[in-house]
Amino acid sequence: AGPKVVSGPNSDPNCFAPWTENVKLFQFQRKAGPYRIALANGFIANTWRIQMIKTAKAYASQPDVAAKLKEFKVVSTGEDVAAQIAAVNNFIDSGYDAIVVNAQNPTAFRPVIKRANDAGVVLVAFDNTLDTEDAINVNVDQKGLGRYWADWLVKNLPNGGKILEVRGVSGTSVDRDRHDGIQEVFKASGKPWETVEVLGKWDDPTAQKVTADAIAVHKHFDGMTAQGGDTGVVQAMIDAKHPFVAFGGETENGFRKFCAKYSADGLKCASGGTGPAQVAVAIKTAIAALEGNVVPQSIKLPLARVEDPNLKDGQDYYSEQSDNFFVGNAFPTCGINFTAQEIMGQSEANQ
Amino acid sequence: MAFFQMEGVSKRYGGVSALQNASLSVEMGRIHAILGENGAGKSTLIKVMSGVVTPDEGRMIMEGREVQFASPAAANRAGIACIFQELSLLPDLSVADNISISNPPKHFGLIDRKAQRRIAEEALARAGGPDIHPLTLVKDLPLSRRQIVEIAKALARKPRILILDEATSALAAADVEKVYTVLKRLRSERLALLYISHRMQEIAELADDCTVFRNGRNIATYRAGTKSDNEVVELMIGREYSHVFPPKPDVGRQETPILLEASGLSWTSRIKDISFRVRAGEVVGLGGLDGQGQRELLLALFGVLRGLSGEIRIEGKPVSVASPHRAKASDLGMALIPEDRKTEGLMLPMSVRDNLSFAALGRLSHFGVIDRDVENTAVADMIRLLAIRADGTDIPVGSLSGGNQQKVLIAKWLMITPRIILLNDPTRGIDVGTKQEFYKLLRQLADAGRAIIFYSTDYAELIGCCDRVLVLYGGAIKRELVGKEITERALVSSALNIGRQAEEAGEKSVAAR
Amino acid sequence: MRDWRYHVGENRDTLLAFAVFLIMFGIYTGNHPAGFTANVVTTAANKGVILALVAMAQTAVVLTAGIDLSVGMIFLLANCLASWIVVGSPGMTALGLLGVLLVGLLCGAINGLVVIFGRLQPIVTTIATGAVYFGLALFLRPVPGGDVNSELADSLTGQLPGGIPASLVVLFLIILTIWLPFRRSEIGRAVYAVGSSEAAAYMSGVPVRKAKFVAYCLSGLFAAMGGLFLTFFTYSGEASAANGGAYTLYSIAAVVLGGISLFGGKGSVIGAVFGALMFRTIGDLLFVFDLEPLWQPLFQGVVLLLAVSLGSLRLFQIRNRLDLFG
Amino acid sequence: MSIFAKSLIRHIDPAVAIAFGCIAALLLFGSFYSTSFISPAFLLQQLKVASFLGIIATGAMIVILLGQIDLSIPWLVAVGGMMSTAIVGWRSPMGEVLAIPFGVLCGVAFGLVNGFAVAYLRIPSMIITLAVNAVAQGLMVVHTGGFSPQDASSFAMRFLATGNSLLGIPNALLVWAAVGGGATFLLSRTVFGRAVYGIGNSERAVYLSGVRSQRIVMLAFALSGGLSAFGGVLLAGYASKAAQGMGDAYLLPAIAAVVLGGTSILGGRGTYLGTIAGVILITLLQSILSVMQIEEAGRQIIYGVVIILMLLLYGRERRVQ
Ligand SMILES: Nc1ncnc2c1ncn2[C@@H]1O[C@H](COP(=O)(O)OP(=O)(O)OP(=O)(O)O)[C@@H](O)[C@H]1O
Ligand SMILES: Nc1ncnc2c1ncn2[C@@H]1O[C@H](COP(=O)(O)OP(=O)(O)OP(=O)(O)O)[C@@H](O)[C@H]1O
Ligand SMILES: [Mg+2]
Ligand SMILES: [Mg+2]
Repeated sequence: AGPKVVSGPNSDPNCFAPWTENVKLFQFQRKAGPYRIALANGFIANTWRIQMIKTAKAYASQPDVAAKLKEFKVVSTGEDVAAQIAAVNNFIDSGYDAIVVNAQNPTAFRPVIKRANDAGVVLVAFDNTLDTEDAINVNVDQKGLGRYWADWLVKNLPNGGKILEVRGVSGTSVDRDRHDGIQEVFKASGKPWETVEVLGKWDDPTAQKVTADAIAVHKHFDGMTAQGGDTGVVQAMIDAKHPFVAFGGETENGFRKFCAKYSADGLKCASGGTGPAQVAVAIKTAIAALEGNVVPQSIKLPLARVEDPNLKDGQDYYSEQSDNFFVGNAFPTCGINFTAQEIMGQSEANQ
Repeated sequence: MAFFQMEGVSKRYGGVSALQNASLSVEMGRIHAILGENGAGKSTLIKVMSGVVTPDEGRMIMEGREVQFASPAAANRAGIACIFQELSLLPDLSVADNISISNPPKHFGLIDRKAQRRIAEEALARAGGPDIHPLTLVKDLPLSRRQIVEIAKALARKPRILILDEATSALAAADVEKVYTVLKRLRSERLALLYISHRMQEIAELADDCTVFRNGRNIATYRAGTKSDNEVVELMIGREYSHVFPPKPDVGRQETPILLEASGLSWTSRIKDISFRVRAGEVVGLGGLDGQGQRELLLALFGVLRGLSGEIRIEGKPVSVASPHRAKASDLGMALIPEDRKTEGLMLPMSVRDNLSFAALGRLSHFGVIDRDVENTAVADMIRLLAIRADGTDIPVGSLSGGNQQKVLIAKWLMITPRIILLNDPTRGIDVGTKQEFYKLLRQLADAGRAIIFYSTDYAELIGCCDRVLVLYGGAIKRELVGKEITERALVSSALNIGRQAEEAGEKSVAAR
Repeated sequence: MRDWRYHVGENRDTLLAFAVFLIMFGIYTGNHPAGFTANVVTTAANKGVILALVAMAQTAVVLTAGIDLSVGMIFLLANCLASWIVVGSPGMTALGLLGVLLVGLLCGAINGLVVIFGRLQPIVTTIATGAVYFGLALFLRPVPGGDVNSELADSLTGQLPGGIPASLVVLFLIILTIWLPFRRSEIGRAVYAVGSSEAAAYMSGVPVRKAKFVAYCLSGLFAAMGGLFLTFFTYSGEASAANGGAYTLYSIAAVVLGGISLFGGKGSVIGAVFGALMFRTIGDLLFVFDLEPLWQPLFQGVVLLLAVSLGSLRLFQIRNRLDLFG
Repeated sequence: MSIFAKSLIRHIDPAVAIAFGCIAALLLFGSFYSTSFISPAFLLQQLKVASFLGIIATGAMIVILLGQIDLSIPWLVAVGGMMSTAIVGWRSPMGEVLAIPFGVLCGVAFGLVNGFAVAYLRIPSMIITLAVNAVAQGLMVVHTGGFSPQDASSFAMRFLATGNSLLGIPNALLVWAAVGGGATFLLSRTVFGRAVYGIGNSERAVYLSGVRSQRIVMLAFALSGGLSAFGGVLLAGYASKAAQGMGDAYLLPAIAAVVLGGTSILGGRGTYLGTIAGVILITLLQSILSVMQIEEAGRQIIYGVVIILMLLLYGRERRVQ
């Protein structure tokens, strides 16, 4: 069956902001609740994903959401995209009403999307979204994020300069999009920019090591940008006694702690990204679609961002907390107001 | 013109000359024995012949044409099949697969299993092992059966020259007889046979021609029977030779204390209610056909077997030997020279020194740290004591000749100064010269108050060395032979469990003749 | 006639893997909300077949007593290449298929040549060649994408009349036409011989090098088939190092679960298939048991740990401690 | 030539000598790209980073000498890092003191499981360590999700991993030197070391020599687990925090480094000096490639090809026969 493409109106334009004006609006066959919703996650073993899953569970157990759900099931299948596709297939065959995915591979779900639409199952992708117009994507503007970082560097280095760009995992679309965004802005600025690219794999120790190597070889950079593992990048700067420079980076708490601490010494940061709470937006979208509400096919998430000198302890970062979690876990326009602290702070003891 | 000839063949391994300008000529329809000390170069010679080793110089002529073999497969095609000293069977494959491993019968390009099985059955029958099922995996067969398979495998290649490098060393007397029959038949089928063995009586029984090797050279070639055993041995070792076995002390040492006492030892179905005592200074032999529980008995004493029932007492104190580690502890003081030195005794790639000191490291170290001076001294002592021929202590033990490896294995255990020595067929593949030294050593150890249990597949050894022999049959002691009672006839008949009457009857009939 | 006992003995580990798989799959489908339906079986078959092919690739090398840590990367390379060339008209698609298989074969051949003529240890050789193959895959697919002939893909991952998963039938045909003849050929036996004891095989005149070479080629070929199936399943190519690494490790697990000795010479590709299916079913059990999401990886780890420990039950039978040391 | 030099030459494995030659060649090659590659700052930075791999590879080497392999390195590294940081905040200052030993002990515990299964249950190491790796991962995921753990490293961890001592020598390098010295001593001078080599050649022979081979195997795996975890502890100090994926990048490089250093993957043969060379080689190669501005695809290809070429140069097995 699949959704009907309708002309509108968008049921909640504040939360479900369409990616562009031309994005199709979907209306699914309205189903009676409560619903069975599944989250098909892939990789699990990092803080972002763990935080995401905990957020999903927390969101699903909020009273107003829980009232609409008969079942909320989470399965993590690991790195292997085939296993994830099989999991989605299984959810479809088991009669789930909606499936939320964080896809291991954006292009691999074509057959599954078709099956889901045929079965009238709502499929919502987030974080690593799907290259499709037939399922709902809750998008982070990855390219826009790259632009945001580069804009910050352009603003701080009006005459151009030598930039260290710490990239993510090669072979992924997220890495490519962010990189393209950065380079586009540099090119457009008309200033002389030299970028040195290294591969930090979104991982602190790796990013730290490659940054240290780059500093040892190139001696000096005028600015830096990193897609992840930013805390490690700053740490490498500190270790090498590299002067603090302008930095465009992600939203790790550790990174923001550094930014706040060394702001006066020249570590001028722009920190942006979207936290794991986007899963909640995805679930919310799925429920809205099941209720027969009109939702855009491609939803744009606002970036959680903050720039120097506006970082505030207890709001933009938590000086007493772990470095590892991602701040920016709230989407007020969607009525999703978790703080990362709430999510990661739920220890067995205080639950 | 001989059927096959080698001339001026030399082969060096690093600094060691395994063969120096050696030559050999082989005739069809004859069994040609090759004799020589350990390390004389016999195995190297036949490895050259069968394409395993390329010689540094020299040439080979077969039926008047010069030949060269790049691989064992090439030698095979030319009609040379070899049974190596180190078995060349594939343990995970079936007997039938092994027998036709290099040129299986085919059927539409695939192996024809039916035909292969037929070939295997035929070859096994010819090799004296018709009872071996062709589908058994080789690793499930005992060593002596594997040896038969090895012979069958060589025969299935329809060779014109068949080489046996100590092919009988693992076989018990009964099996050896079967092999003799096979070899004699092959001779009558006009095969050329090369036969390497350290057992003089085998050579006397089989050989038509003999060639003696010493230090990589062929020293002498003669018709079998034209030289006395002593002359042959002197040729081999290059010095005078007399008295293989040292004299046994007079009986009547019942005074010495009982060191080891076993009562009612049983284990699965392999050992049945075995009881015996060994006094200090005694050499007790284990006899019987191969595979009657002798090996298991030694392993049981040494703490290797699980679920052993019965009691072991040492110096009258009941002990429980849970592991070899416990067995070698100084209050028990046991040592076991295992059967297969390549996998159970030595770590071939490791140095002579590391191997020699391995079992005794506990006492060459303080708090787990090896005292290298003490170690070196101890190693040097042992090398001297057993006259081990090695080019330094740093070379891998695997590069020594078989006999010298065996000496290292024995020395390794002497280093812990054991009180009870268990020997599992220790002279396998050792040359006569070394054997003689070994027998002497054995007696010295006994005289020094050790208790020795000695399993051998060679009856002559049991007769020459032991004060007493326990003959095992089906896992139980069938008979105990003491002193003068230890004769070949007694050993054989009790091994076959024919019983005393038969033996006596036999003796009478001999007397009657 | 006691022959059947030997035949059963020879295939005991394969049969055991089959039995354990059946039990696990029974538990899975028994608890599946949709039950034992054609769709559920097809889904399981599709993802099972992908791993089964990679496990078969691993088996070919393991039988020679080697190990191939590049199978996952050959698999990725085949996937990325297929997402370029297995498209278009039936003729083009066929050529593309052939091309992918040839590239797989070539990768395997390179592994084999380096191991044989370079006399290098397989494990590091394949770590290094794996990096090269991954580089090539990344070169082909810097980001995920591409396409595949969807008719072919749909028919190979779909169902035949009667609800039989097409992928299983293809796997069966591959075993029937490649593995069984190979197993019964002289060179196939040589592979077992080399794995059983390389020195003895050489002494017996077995073509050791040829056997190893063929084993590595076969491995590359099977890995490429796995890559093709991944492409059929995902309609795209992706050079994900994590995925390649995961498949390599899974393939080792599958091989062991399938009763193949890592010391070589013993086991069968068919065992590896059941090992792979069993490994996949361990993952599937998550689906039917309601586990806390964050406990799922632990659950999988523990089940794997238990599964691989099962083999040590045979220790209770060992009476002679020397048998412990194989 | 002095007697010392002569005996040194006799004892140095040619493979190890060529490995060090390759290091020189690599640096020379790097210096064409940028002279910074031979600057003391870069070299010290490399040695510092190499120390983490070096410590992890030490454990891997001991296990490889047994003829086994430890595939649980990735998550045992993570266990070391995460467990040590988790305890830092516990009842301070107790946690600060316990952090390093606790992290290492957790690694030892997992190593003991590996070792017990390999030695006593006779499960092939290749598979049991894979399973233990999966279990360790599972536990760490539960740990992160369930206990909201502290993950900042302690002062001591940071000091060991990033501090410098006299003459500007990184502390991490000194730690590696200590671990390496210990390993060299253990392998060449102790009963344990002899037994490790012995087991790598023939465990049967070792057992029949009255050495408790199974205990040695178990201890070796425990050691490897402990060293992996210690590597994780230092990495956590280096990055000043622990993270789940921190060990992923260490498994294959550790194995490659050990083998590049001339240790036989079949066990029983190899020297620690070789492992040092292998670790430095891998680290340098990775760093030089990382800083060169080429596509990742190209880097991977060069990385693989260079390793093969180096192995061909000296890592070849002796011919059969
Ligand atoms: N692969 C090798 N590497 C180094 N030296 C070797 C090798 N093979 C044999 N040798 C040496 O060559 C010499 C001859 O050995 P060979 O094995 O031919 O002796 P053999 O006469 O067969 O002795 P045995 O009766 O003990 O079997 C010995 O000194 C041995 O140490
Ligand atoms: N100098 C010595 N003289 C006599 N017996 C000794 C001597 N040193 C040790 N032993 C004994 O030899 C036996 C074997 O101990 P050894 O030290 O070789 O074992 P090990 O494998 O090192 O075990 P451990 O871990 O207990 O040290 C021990 O029971 C010990 O009592
Ligand atoms: Mg010989
Ligand atoms: Mg001791």
